[in-house]
Amino acid sequence: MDNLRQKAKELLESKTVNLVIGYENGTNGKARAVFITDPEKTGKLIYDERCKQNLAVYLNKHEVKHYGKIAIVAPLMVMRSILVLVSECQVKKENIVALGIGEDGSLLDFPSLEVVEKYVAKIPLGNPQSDQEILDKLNAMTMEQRRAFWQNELERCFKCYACRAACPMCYCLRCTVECNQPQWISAPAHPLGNLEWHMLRTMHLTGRCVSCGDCGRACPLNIPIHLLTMQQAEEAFHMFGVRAGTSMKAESALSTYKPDDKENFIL
Amino acid sequence: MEQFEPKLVAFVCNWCTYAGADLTGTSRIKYATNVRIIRFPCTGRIDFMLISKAFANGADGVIVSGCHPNDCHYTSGNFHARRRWMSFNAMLTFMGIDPDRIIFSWVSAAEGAKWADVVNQSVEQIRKLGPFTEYQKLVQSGIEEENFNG
Amino acid sequence: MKLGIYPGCSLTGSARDYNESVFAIAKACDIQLEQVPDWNCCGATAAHNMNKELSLSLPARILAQAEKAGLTDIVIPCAACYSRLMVTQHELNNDPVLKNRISEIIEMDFKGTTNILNVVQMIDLYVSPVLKEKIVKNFSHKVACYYGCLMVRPYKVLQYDQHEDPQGMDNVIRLLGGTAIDWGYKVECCGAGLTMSKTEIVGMLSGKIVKDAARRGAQAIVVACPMCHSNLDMRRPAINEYIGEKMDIPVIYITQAIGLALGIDEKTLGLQRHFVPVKMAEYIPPVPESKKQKAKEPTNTI
Amino acid sequence: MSRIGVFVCHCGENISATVDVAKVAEEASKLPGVVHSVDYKYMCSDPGQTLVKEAIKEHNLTGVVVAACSPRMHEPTFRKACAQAGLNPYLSEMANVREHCSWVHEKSEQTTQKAFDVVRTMVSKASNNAALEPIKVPVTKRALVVGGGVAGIQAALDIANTGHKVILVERSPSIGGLMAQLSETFPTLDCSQCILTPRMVEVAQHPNITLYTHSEVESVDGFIGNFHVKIRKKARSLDEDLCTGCGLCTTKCPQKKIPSEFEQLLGTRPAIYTPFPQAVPNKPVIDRDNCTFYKTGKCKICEIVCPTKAIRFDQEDTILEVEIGAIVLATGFDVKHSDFFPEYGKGKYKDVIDGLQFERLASASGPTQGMIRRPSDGQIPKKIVFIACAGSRDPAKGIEYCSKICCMYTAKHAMLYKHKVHDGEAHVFYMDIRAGGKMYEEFVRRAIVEDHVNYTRGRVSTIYELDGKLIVKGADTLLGAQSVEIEADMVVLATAGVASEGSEDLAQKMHVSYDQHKFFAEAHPKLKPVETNTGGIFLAGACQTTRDIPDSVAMASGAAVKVAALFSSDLLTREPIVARVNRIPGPSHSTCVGCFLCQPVCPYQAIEREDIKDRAGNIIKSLARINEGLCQGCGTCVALCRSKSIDLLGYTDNQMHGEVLSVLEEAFV
Repeated sequence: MDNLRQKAKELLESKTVNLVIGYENGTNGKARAVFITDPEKTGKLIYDERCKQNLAVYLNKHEVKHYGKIAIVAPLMVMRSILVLVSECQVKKENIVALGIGEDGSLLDFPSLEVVEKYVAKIPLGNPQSDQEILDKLNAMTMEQRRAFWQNELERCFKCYACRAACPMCYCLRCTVECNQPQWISAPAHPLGNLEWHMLRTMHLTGRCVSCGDCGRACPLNIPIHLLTMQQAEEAFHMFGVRAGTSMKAESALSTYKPDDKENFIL
Repeated sequence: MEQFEPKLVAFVCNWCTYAGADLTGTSRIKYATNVRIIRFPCTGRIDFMLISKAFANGADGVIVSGCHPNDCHYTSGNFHARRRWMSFNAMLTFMGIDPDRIIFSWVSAAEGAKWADVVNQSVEQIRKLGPFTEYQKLVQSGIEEENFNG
Repeated sequence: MKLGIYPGCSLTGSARDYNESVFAIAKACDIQLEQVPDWNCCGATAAHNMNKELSLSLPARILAQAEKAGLTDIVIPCAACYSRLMVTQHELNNDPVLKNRISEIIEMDFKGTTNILNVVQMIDLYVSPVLKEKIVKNFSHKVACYYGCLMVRPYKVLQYDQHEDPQGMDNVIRLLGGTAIDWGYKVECCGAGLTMSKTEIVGMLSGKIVKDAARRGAQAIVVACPMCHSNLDMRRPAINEYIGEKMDIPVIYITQAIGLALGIDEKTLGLQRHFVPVKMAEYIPPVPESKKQKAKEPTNTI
Repeated sequence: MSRIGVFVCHCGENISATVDVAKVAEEASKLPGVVHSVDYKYMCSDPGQTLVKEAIKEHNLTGVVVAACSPRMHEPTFRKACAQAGLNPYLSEMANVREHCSWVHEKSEQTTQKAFDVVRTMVSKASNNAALEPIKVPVTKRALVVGGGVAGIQAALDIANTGHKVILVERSPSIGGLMAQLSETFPTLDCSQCILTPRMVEVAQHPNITLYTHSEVESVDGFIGNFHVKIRKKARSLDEDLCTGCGLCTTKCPQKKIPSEFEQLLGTRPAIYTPFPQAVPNKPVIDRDNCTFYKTGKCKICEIVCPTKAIRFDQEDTILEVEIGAIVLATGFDVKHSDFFPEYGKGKYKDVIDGLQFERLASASGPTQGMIRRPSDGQIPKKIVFIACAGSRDPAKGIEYCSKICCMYTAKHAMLYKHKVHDGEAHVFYMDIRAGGKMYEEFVRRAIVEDHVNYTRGRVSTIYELDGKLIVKGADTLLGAQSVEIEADMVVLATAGVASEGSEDLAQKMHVSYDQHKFFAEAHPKLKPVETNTGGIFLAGACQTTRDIPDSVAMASGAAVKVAALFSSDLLTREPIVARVNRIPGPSHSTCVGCFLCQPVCPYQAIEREDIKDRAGNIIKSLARINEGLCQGCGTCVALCRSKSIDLLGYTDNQMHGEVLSVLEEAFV
């Protein structure tokens, strides 16, 4: 942790970056995001198992971009999110310094994002184990059971869009739900509107989700919506061999194709 | 008991399946009346939300059809569409929505007879599955809840 | 290895020798053959000219019985039965409406998933792979393999072998160490169902077949269809009358040929049941001409 | 509120026989936005179009829906009519109630209901339509002709003679195609090579024609007026500029026994060869698979004997990139060979040959100098059986169509044989004699009456060999299907003509449609026989279906005129069906967030980056922008865009969404 603070301090002092995004102690024993511009305040930075939020969500914010070069505390999920954002031209790679956090919590030195790419390439990727276990259970169910499960879960959604706000990949200026010419998504939070919204979100994140699970954590009603995008992340990998957040090149699963993609349901 | 007559909407591309369906006509091959065709320039143009819109508005089944792989008038629209369908199918399966409600097919401009087969088989398949009440229930409860018709 | 078997009426009547030889070689190759329970007539020759629904219902019921009994693969030695069951499964699988209708008629659920094999397909899959180690005596004879019409036609449905020049039995004969000749009447009609009503036509049609085989020096005609067999064997007097000469070339089943090579005795194979006595001299093919001789031959180019 | 006019066509009785057209028109008049609704016997006729034009003026229509045939048939007709009445043509729509309704259903209430549903859906689309202006793009005035047979030669010469540049690509080492292999031509019996070779020379010498033989089209990008084509020039192993065509190398080559493709494997050629003496260009090519040097690393005799030192063993394929405005496909056809027919011996009988092989036997320049000799032993056959429709008109062989040329060439073959072997016997088995054409029927009669060719109507079931003879077993259906057996010395199969090898591949490169037999598909079977569905690509000759020489030549000239018409103006008008990225006032400028995931999706590289700058010149935002000259309007980017920032003119989100809602609106089935 001292290394992290020291490194952040150096970066700010040398004016290599103008802002450091990291975690600090919040209220009720929780960790929260902190934005530091003053080198003297880098002592606030912490990193422990409470630090789960995907900080990459801030990178695309107008208020943050305004600072130019930024350092960000980056555990694996944040690293992958950064790579997705760079591949989608949302952040400039030269503006980002990743303060990498290894799997053991130690600080990793990443002189550039290319090194991050190499680091990510070495790590076996997938969904968090606890979530994958639930996914496996759901996948073992019958179609009717799964429908009942999701109907029951999604019924509670009241469309606060916290899931959208928490997701680093949901950065559109105007989300499809806000289109009313035509009205793609039924506006009210009734079963159909909810289903349509979550279908839309899931499809839009197919091949782009890095399985950080922040959408699920953000849900005030604890609907496990992160399972939807995580399942699609696995499907995309099995079907197309692509995992999001492994490269800065634009090769998102649904923007590319292989002539010999294998399907078995087309007549 | 009267036989259930399902409603099907077909999203087809202009160059292959639409022309193939024209050929079915010119060849005077008869098929079930249950399908309404909507013409798209290419399967690549077909937004997955249109499929869900069709269900939300009362379709019991949807046929999506375009050029065979490698035969796309626009080179690769059908390849992109295929990935989109693969993902959409996977998602529907995971959400417990029967993907058998959607029939995907490749029908070329020369396959008039295949188009008739695809339609007849699809109608039969959807007839067996019955009305798409699972989906239509959602719509109903929505209308009751909000008295909203989107 | 367990397979279902649908014998049909011939194999329990006029073609008992065929039945016996099928079971004999199956036993020798550790294939268990289990009869489709409560089977009925397949409707061959008559039904499809009289009533389409009946002609589909009869085979559909047999297949449904096989499905119910859990027999995923069934072998059908009689070519006529094989043809009817294949055609039925093909037609019903391609017409869901008709499938429902037939299911109603037979009052059974018909899925149409059975893997139907003719006897040569069964041999290819389960006998040929073990033949080499089991042959005790080479089948050293020169024979003409006769396929007739029903084993290879309609090609669209059966998709089996090259329908104009099939090779299935020829290959088996070669495996047994025998010689299969190239001849002109492999897939010609033998007269089939006319055997009872118009014997003289059978005499002519089958006569041409027998004549060509004999003229080319075949020592036997090898068949895989009870109808072909009875026409070529039982109707020999009519054939002789047509040719104007007494022909003594025997007609044997492919299963009998295998049985002989496996050293099974003639009685078990039912050979004594034939009308034309089965007597074949040994035939050793001449040594292929040397390369030198070949070069002297006129070549393709002029 | 839109003011839409609905016009329901009877199409004679084609629609009205199964659809209650009056009811459809009446129901349509009640739809919101519809101010005028009528039915009429023939909408596409002049009075029918006048009906539309007058209604536009009288009712001040803002949209037109014509319920008739497929838009692929008459959309241009009604768009033009609208334009003439002062209504933007893209405000008209067609409801397909013929091909998709009246022709595929029986007369019933459901059929009428379906017709009405289709009309309602198109009314909904039309009410969402916007006026569009056609797009103008420049034209590159250079044509590409693919295939150097008689059709390709004719097309190239005709285009070149209008003053435009032509590139002619041929995959074999010489132009000439199948016609160069023929002995004599029906119905005049003049020598094929004598009439063709002057044309071949003309091609080689024409200042407007660039000839690439031993070359193939590698890839095609772009669109009408602006194709970008890559041509693979296969290595000839020869410097063509140095080679004088003296032919010394071909006489000294130690490999002499290679079956000649030109002679249909009946003759031989060396490893360095020109396919035939009159080849154009008259420059040899090394067949690397059979060349001693390429196989063993030793020989190089050709290099040693070449007086101009033109041999290049290390030559590699080169890729040429050219800009092209229009393409003529003239890739011709192939014939099936005797090995396609198991019932006729599957190629194992040497004396069962195909028609093209017979042409070589009958050709004075062929392997037998025009003597009819059988391939097995070189004897002169005394009895030949010709089998017409070998493979053709045979659904069991997967070839349902009539190959069209075989009746004629079979008569020619029989005649040539009788002229050369006076005591010979010629038998022809035929299904029907199809001799439609100028002097064609007379020609066949001549074969029967004057040359005593025996014609038997019936098919041949099998051929087998017995004692050195070929036993041909057939039936004579005019004698009550009596069986016929002929002991022949040789059998000639008039085998089916099939699409040229690789045509599926080429069609995919060109993005043109092809039929189930892999022949290229014309845009309309009657009215657009030389056009394809892809703008700027035309068809000539037998690549569309088998056809004879005069038909091929006529079609080639037709295609050439189409090309010349395209090249007659500098700008080309294109349908404005293109995608567009929305623009809104600053600070956002567009709902596009510039993720550029749409970029790799576009098959035409039409999606560009536009940087929005502030007054100081700093980039404040990067947006996607569609190059309308490149966009072809597939709409794949539209469906991919998550923020719905791209829309496709003519197929907008609003239109498609409206159609889906409308189609499911009311009573159904």
